[in-house]
Amino acid sequence: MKKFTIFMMLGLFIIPTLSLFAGGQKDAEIKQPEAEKKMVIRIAEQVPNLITPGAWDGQAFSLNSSIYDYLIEMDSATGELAPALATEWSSKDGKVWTFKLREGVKFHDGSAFTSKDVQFTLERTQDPDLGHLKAKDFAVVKSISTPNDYTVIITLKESLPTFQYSMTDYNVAMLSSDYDYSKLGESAPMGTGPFMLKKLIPKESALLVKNSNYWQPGLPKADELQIYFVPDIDSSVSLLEAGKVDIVPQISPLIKQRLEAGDGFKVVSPYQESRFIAMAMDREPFDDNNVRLAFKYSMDPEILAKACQGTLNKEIYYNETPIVNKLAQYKDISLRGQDIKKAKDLLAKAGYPDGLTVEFYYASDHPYGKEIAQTLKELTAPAGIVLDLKGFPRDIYLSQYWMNAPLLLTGWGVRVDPSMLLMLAYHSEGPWNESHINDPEVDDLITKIKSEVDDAQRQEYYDRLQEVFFERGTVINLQVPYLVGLSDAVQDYRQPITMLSQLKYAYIK
Amino acid sequence: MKTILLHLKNNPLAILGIMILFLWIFAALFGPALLSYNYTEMDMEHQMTTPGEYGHLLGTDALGRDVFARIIYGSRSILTVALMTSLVSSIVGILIGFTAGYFGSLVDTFFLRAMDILMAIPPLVLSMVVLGILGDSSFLSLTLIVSIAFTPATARVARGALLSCKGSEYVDAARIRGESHFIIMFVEILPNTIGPIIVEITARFAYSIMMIASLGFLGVGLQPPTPDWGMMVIENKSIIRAASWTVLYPSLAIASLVIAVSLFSDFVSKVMIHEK
Amino acid sequence: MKNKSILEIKNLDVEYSTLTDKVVALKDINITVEEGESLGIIGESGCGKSTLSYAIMDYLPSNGLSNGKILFKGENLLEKSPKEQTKYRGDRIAMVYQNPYSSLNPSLTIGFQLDEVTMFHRGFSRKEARNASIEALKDLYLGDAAGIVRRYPHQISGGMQQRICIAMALLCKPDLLILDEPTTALDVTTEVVILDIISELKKKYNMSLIYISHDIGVINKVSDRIAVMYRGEVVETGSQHTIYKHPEHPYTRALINCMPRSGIVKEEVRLNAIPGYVAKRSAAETGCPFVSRCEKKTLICQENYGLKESKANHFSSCSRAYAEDVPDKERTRLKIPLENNVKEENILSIKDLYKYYGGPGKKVRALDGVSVSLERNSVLGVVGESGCGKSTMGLTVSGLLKPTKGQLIFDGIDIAVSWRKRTPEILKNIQLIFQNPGRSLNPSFTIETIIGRPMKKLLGIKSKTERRKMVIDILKKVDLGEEYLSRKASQLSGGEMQRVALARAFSISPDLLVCDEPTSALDVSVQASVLNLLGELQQESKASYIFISHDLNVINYISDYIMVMYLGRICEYGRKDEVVGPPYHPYTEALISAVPDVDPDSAKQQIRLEGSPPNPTKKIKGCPFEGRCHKKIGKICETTAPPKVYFSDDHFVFCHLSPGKLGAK
Amino acid sequence: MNLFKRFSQRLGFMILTLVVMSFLIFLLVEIMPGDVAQTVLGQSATPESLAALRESMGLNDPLMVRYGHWAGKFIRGDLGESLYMRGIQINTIFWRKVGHSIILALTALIFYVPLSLFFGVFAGVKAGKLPDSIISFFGLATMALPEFVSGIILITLFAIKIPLLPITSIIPIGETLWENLNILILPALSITLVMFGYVSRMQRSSMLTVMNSDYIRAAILKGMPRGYVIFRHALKNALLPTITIIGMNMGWLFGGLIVVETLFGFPGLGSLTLSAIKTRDVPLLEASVLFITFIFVVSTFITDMMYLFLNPRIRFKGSDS
Repeated sequence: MKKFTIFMMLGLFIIPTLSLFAGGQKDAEIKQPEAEKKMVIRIAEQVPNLITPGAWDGQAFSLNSSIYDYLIEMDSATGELAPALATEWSSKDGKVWTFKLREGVKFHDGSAFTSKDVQFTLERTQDPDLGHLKAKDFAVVKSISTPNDYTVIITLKESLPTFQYSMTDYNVAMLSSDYDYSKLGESAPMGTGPFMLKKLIPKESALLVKNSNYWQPGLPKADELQIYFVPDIDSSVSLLEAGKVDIVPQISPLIKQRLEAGDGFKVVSPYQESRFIAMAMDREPFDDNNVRLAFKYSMDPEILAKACQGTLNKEIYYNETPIVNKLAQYKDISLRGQDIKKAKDLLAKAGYPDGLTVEFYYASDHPYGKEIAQTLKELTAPAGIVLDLKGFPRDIYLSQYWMNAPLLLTGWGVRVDPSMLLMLAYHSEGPWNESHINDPEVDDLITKIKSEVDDAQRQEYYDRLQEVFFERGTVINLQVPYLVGLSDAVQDYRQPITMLSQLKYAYIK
Repeated sequence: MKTILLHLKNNPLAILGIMILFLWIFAALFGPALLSYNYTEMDMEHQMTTPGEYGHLLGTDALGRDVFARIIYGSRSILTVALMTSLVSSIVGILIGFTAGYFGSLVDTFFLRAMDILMAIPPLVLSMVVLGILGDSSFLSLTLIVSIAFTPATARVARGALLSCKGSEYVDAARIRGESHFIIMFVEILPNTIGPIIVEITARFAYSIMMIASLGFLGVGLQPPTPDWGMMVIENKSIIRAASWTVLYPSLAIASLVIAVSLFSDFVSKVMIHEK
Repeated sequence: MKNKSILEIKNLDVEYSTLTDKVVALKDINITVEEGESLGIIGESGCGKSTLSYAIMDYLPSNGLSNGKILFKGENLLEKSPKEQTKYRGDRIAMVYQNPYSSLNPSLTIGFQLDEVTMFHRGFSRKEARNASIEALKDLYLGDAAGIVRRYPHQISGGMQQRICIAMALLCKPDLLILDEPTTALDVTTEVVILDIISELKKKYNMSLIYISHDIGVINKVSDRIAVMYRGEVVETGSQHTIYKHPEHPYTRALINCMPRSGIVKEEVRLNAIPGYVAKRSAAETGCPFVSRCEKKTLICQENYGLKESKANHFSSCSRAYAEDVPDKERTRLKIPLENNVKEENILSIKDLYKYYGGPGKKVRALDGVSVSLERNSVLGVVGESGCGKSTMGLTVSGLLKPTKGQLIFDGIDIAVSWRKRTPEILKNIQLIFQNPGRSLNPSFTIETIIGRPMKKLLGIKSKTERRKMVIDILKKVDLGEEYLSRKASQLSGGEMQRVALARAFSISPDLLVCDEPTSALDVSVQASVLNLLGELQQESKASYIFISHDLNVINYISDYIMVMYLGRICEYGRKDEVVGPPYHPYTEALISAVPDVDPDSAKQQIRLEGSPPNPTKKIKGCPFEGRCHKKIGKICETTAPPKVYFSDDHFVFCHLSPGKLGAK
Repeated sequence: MNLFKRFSQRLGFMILTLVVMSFLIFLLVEIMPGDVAQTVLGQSATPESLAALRESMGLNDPLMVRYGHWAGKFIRGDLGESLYMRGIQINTIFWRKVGHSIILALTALIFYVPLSLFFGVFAGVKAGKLPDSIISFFGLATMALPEFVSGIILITLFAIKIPLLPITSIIPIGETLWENLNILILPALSITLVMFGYVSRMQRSSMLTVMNSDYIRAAILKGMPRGYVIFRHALKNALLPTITIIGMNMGWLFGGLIVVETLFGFPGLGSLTLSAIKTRDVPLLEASVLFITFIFVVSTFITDMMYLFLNPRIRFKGSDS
């Protein structure tokens, strides 16, 4: 009798627990018996699964690029723009732009992709309730007209010769005008992309299946994409090594060494990313260029490169301008070299003979974040600049502290057209002007670059701009490689500088 | 004193524990002065050096920092915070527990229920949530919050200790002598509860170390580059295969310190119980 | 005796090793128990009585080491393997313990715990075992045996629990039954019943008994032969008559003389106290264990020492016989009226005092309408069994408990309030002496602080040197020297602690002292000196006492007036000679008859009280004693509260019976 | 003590605890620095959109109104919508993770309860002897180690030196935890190590107390063999307090799960809670913490009831004495 009651009690405890899994049991239904082997590509993503275009930064690019399409793609091999949903585009004066759309493209829900959808997508950027990340970029748009289903004419307020590049941005995925993205954008995203979301378990995994109606014949090659959200890089790589996943984006150079030492893995580096160390120009102490220069003189790029587990000018690059070394617009200015004495003199000149303490905000969980922050603290200390490190999770950092601190470390993706970045972050009125730079000459140069049609003239402006930044700029641009670990079986992994991986081409050998 | 030594003689594990503990205290007090490296110094020529090479006793981490130096410096922060936490939570616990137990009836019920309710959330979760929400952990906030998280438990111990004495006739004797509540609580009763309270403080010390290490591990502890042991573990976990020492030695440091403190607290409780 | 011996203990030594040193618990014990014989072992606490019984069972703590032989029917028990031991334990040798409640497994039914004995030793089936158990319970006069076996230990009373333990021990009809203070935890009226049963069953099964007790009265009731133990040694053995009438060893004599017993009152005799206390014995010590406390010690006590037969069957370890000494104590009761016939004014009047514990619906009526007065310079003894409310009364008077209703008129002021509301003057004038001296002295403080604190607080003496002087004076009064000033309570013996407690109380010269069982935690030899001291201090200070005790002999010794309580009510009150003699309340009568007598020859009529006091949470309409009363009249006892009947000006009882039926004068 | 009365008292207190805790958790999130709307929309948000969001989230209402609203939804089983993952109902992810965590906790429970009870009893019986010293030291050592340290040691041993078990606990898409039970082993073992020390030491001391009790002495001196005494007389009394401790520590176990799940990347309630903290996902955080509290309160309640039921002293009201 007593034993019975004990078992009863245990039963009472266990049965409700087990019933919790009844939900889990249903998952098994998805695993249907397969007649022929499906081609499955499995990816371990470290970033969480926020995918409504425009609403948030830090998307899982494998999700975004697979579910949505863009008007224009980039060829990962050549870096040239390639037609996607738009077959052609043109503008005579850089003010009125005409986009011809691809016919016969269908959304995952079966509706046709038309010029109305383009109009919806672009007008959505101006929705005040949304706080679209591209709101400022597209504020330049004066009007959008759709003469027919497959033509879109965009009139700008001013001339913008590189306007077409903004169509490759990851926030400008083409959306359906009939779909409620504010409600379903993150639970049931839908686009015209090569893969369709079948099942999403937030913070755990996503299952995407082939879009058999995809406009590009023969694509996608894989039948299924399985994306796991694994926040810890080491765990992700362990999964790769254990053969549980095929692709791990955003690995560190250290892990690159580890993977290359092992058998059956390769590491690709599609592009460089920037880590901007931004000094706020509108507040103490960096309002004084001497302090900014002192900070720059205390830098040792080689040490920073090593802290990022790379070698300077091999994997890691360093300059003091917003322009990335690898871009054509880059002007090669020789590095100033570490000079602690000079740094101290400059500080004294600025009125800090005994050094100074400044708060340094960064995202502690972002790749390279902690390493760069701690190295910077070491580097500046001899010069008398004491950094008070304030590390926060990336989302907290971006939402609470970014744009509002004396010294920041932020990760930036590379913009194909540097003018997009300049407008965004270095114009005094730029929405993401994190260093609060307010330099008339810089503003002037940026405006000129933006509207200059002549390439050589534009390059001249670029050169001057970089000199200005070297003299009195507010930024140190440390460039780190974006590395992707792949199992040898993965073929044709493409990811151009737009950051959007083109998994439709990838297949498993 | 003599009996303590006799107890020690029969308890080799306690001797071991006390020796390790003293070693760590010594390391925390004098270690940094004896080190050839600073805990933030980056030896960029020798990143992830294996232990023993290039003068790095326990190797270096990915930034070329000396793991040994970081562990030695780390002992400072963890010992300080843990000691402060165990003291603060015990003192607050004594105040609350004594008040509740002494006045009994409604006061007691109120405090007891309040403590019960607070205990419904595990201390680790509580500290993690509060520290995580505040975002920016300092020595002060860490000490305060962990202390608060521990207080319900210490208050219960203090209350129990008081109750075991409260029924004693010497308390009655003090009452009918017209002594004030304060005198009865803290002059008559407190000295006689010192045994269990010391046991609690030492045990709490061990818990504090575990807790602070865990919070560091979860990334809501002290800010880098403070060499927090728990943080060192999670920081270097991604290179555990390439440089296992960067993870293993901080782990062992935590292990040895907590085990030493636990052995010590075990010993203290044995002595205190025997004394009774 | 012609019987062959059942148990023969030869040269048994037991040592305990502690962290610091080795302590001798038993030294060179030689005892024989004959078949069918009952051996009583008497001694104070710490004399090794219990160690001896566990040594016989070969069940010593892990730090205990025994040496010597224990021959049971010729076989040495100490050489048995654990498996062989189980054949003796519970089967041939059985044991009954002091605390029945903790000796029964709380999570098993009584039936289970009984059955397993016969199932194991006799190979009985479950059913046979159950029948045997029920039979055994019936032997112990347990009415509803079939019902009891299904119960758990906590569901029955202490007296019944002990009977069950005895039944359990008797299940296999053992050859030897060891009883280790089986009645000490019980009330005196329950004790007497159990003792009767033991004697009866012993005869019925012809068992040998070893009965261990600190109370010579109890031993007298059940044993043929007595062994006196002191500090791990048997100092004297002999028949109960010999031990009482012709004790040889000085310890035996002192022990007998220091016991308060019927007929010994303070007006006539000072109790014969033994100086000092029972000290632990180290391995190095030799010679007579009593030497340090002996009045008649000589040089030879260290050397020429050992148990010798002085007369037939009378062994004593002291070489000098005292048989020719004139007995220095009276043994007959003298009926001299109290001297202080002069009525003094009342210092305290208790009027209709009620004290309830617990909330509504579950009220425990600890005091249920008590009215009594206390004269100046007199001692009121309050006696009754546990739960009768005597302590509650003491605590209410001292102010630790606030009465539910009623008045306490002290010096003309109503003090029926808690201590917080009393003036310092009253706090000073009413002092309390606690049962447990160890717990009443704060272990963290020195004796000087402990005694000095009330002086500072209640007399307002601020100067430390002045206080010290006064403390030394008062210590002298309680026979303690100046060297005690800096000691702490834990360094004192029980008797010394109680002296310090007395010193603390008298240091501020109170008018009223409430003594709540002040001697029941002490050994008899120490109790005597404390009682003497209490008597002297009372006479000297002219303070009044309320003296609370469960021990009628002690009450009788120290009091001027006695109040007998039962279930929160007064049964009888009067001058002491009036209360202890007829006519008396039936309960008083039962109580007096139940007190075991020190003199084995005194024959008293036994009154057996069945059952236990009723549930104190129930409201009682009639007489609380009605359920157990041997003189119950009938319905009236249950329904109507008994009237207060005066036998003299200050002697009254609450009973329906006419005075004539309450025992003739 | 009346069983029913105790039951209703406990139940009442359980509800009170949940109500007070929920309010405290609600308050705690209130004191979070920064603006929730800002957190949602990021730094680039316009003042108008912030105001609009605040209005739609009800952030402008008084505190008690918001609490009432939130608690009301909670009672109806609506955990709200994630702030961080907008459009995602917390219900859709929460229960799955809770389920995983409960399986993990139960697995650990299945590991450590028999182990620690057995070794605790064994040590208690052999008190003072070598096996006792070994078990006691091992118990103390494992108890003292934080979960992540023992986890790291386990990883080094069983995943790196001998690659037997997975370091990372992911459940392949389309499969359930049941098909991937091996991912439970290392996390469960890390918890087991910590709890083993704790429980076995408890069990040892309660066994020791019981073995030194009068009734065990009485049973031995009744001639019962030692093994029988241990099993029939001692065990039940010695297990009862430990089982209570195990029950009372269920909440604590869930606290430990946070560390273990973080270390192993196990998709459970613990890692969900930590990520809710890191992303300041207020509704998710509230749900997680409240649920951990709920587990604690419920397991305490069940344990308490079980204790009442198993303890004859309370089950059968004493008739007298």
